[in-house]
Amino acid sequence: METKDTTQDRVRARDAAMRLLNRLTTGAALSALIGVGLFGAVSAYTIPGTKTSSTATASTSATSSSSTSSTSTSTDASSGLQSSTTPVASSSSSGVAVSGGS
Amino acid sequence: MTKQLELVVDRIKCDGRGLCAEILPERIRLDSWGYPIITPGPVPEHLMGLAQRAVDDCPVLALALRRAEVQRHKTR
Amino acid sequence: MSAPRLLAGPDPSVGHERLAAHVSRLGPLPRGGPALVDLLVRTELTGRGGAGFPAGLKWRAVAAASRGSAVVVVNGAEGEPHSKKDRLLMTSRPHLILDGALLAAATVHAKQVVLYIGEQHHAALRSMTEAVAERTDHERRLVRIATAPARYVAGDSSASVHLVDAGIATPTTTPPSTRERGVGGAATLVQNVETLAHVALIARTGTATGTVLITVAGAVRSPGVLEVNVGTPLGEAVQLAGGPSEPPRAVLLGGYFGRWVEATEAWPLPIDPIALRAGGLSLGCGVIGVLPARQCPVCEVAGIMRYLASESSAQCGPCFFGLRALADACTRIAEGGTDPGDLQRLQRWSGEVQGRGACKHPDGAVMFLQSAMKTFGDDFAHHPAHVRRSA
Amino acid sequence: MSNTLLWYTTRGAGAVSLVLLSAVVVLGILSVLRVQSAGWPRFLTAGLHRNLALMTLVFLALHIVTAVVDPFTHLGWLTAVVPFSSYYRTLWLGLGTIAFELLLAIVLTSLVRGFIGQLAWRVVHWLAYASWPIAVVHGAGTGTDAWSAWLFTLQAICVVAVLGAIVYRLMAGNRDPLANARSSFQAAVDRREPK
Repeated sequence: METKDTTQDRVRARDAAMRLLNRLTTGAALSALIGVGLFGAVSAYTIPGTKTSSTATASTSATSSSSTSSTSTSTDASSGLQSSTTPVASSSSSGVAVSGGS
Repeated sequence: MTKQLELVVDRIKCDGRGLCAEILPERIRLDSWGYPIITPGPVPEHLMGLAQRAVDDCPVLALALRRAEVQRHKTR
Repeated sequence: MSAPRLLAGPDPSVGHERLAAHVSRLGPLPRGGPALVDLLVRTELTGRGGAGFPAGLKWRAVAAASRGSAVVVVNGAEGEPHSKKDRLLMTSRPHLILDGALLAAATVHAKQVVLYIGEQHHAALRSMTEAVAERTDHERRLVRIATAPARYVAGDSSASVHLVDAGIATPTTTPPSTRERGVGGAATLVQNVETLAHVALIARTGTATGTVLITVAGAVRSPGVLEVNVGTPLGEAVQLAGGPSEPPRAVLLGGYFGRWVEATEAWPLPIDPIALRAGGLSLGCGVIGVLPARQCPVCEVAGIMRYLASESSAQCGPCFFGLRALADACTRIAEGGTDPGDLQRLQRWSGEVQGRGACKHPDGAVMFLQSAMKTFGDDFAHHPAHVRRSA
Repeated sequence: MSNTLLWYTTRGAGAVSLVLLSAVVVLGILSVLRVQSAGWPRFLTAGLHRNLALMTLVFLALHIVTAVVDPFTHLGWLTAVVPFSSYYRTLWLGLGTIAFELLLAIVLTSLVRGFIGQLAWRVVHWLAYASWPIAVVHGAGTGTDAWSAWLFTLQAICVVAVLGAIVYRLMAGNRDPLANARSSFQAAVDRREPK
């Protein structure tokens, strides 16, 4: 019940937490930016059939991420599931661009 | 003359979340039950930013910055 | 005794004085207006609900903020447990109260008068309702009745406005004060029934009534309501109530938001709202409670603190939790004996509670406790454990 | 800028937005629950909640702008504003538009909370519980690879996190220590005419 902390202690705690908040926010922003590249690249690999050339476009970011094993397994899974949609791919590419993955 | 602002809390709105005391310990401490005790008087200029932040971050909008009372004597 | 008294005329016990009798005894109602405000300021009439605010200043403030649409709330909630004077006035002299209310309405340019009466005061409600029915069409249209829940905080002026506005008798945050923004957002004059009755006489005579209504309660032979001259020594008032029924210990002056005074120090005190205030005391709502020497003051204080804690409207944390903590600590001392830690906690928590509610409920309770700890310092410091009183 | 790069950016930004939005919802619930610990004061939860909410808007803007400017789409700006106006995947895109607009309303009202008042702000803020699931459905229903393992995993994590937080909130009850006493007192002094 009694507040043993002095005002000084609480000011220090506040400042530390403010710094932590800034670091976490910056970290989240950087992670989010990387995430856009990563998820974009992953989706480039996992969409079957369409845009073989596009893989090259995204390859700079994709190569770094392709090292993760989960990406390669998901490629198999999606290609299996996506087989039925493949014929639509060429026409849907525009639609996908709008709706893709939000 | 610079505008003198002081912190006031709406006791009925306040439900003791305690964010204000975390953000501005220089002027706000919590009582034995977690409700803010505010140092009376105008907020010094160098704390205005944090004071405004405490006002903005109050989850129930119970804290406000008001023009300081002209009266010199403080009842409490 | 030159000036007329509130309870002059027929015996109050016979009930409500009819309008015809009232007018023939006192004459017609004079006009309200700025001159009346000056008169109230000059006669130094103070509010008789408990806060003791100067009536003239309050009327002036409401009149200034009125813009022709003010509201007058006649406060007859009387939630103070031992007070009975407002009820007696409402049941015996309803037209005196209505006169004061109508004068107030004319003076502050009000278009509405609300009679705010405790719903448990059945006789008062009946009497006031009948009195309104005796008035002219114009006056009847102006006046309506709202019932106050039987809770301590329902008598707070912001609670009365909240009930009239929203139907819930809980206090609201001030500022804005009800004087500036009350019923429906209009400037509102909330005034105790006794205060308005005094106005009705002052407006007719041009002089102060010089009397005050008190309720003598506790260890006296015939407890009840008395009208005494301002300045009457407290001991004399107690004698008028039949005198102490057993050796007295102390007097609680002003009800549960009042102050404790040792009996010997209390008897010479003048019953005068302004003089008492100057001495750091308060007549409050006019309750004079006599505590017998046989009774343990600590146990008495603990009981009243528990009551006041239970009457917090639980809107403000410091009031709700603080008063509960204070009452619990008092109860621990009363039942388990003095603990130095609890005495310290009582002091610290009192400081943390005071001034930290939307209304004055926590302040009143803390002042009551502070005065008790000062007057009964030895009793608090050396209270034995497990006292079982056979009273 | 290559069209395909735009397209991948749309998808990447969409996925990131979902993660951010879910984090914002979880942080909002943790705020209400008054979560704190040594080194983690309550204002940190609230500050992160706000910062990430603003960040979500930025990435949603990226998501929407790259989608609309993609020359392959021919959707136009109307789709971004008017729900169900898209010729393609009308339902799924329409849901995305609705989720975005709800979120925009929540953020904008939060920025002007002091002016509109706590009650109006609260009412709008409850729309978060509509915006988030609509966004999830939009993400799950749209895109050719919606059910690919990676996106499915991502969505599953988000759904579990938010649902977990909601369940926690429901079980924790009202964290305002005055709530019960206050409502019972108010009930005792309530003299409103029964309608």
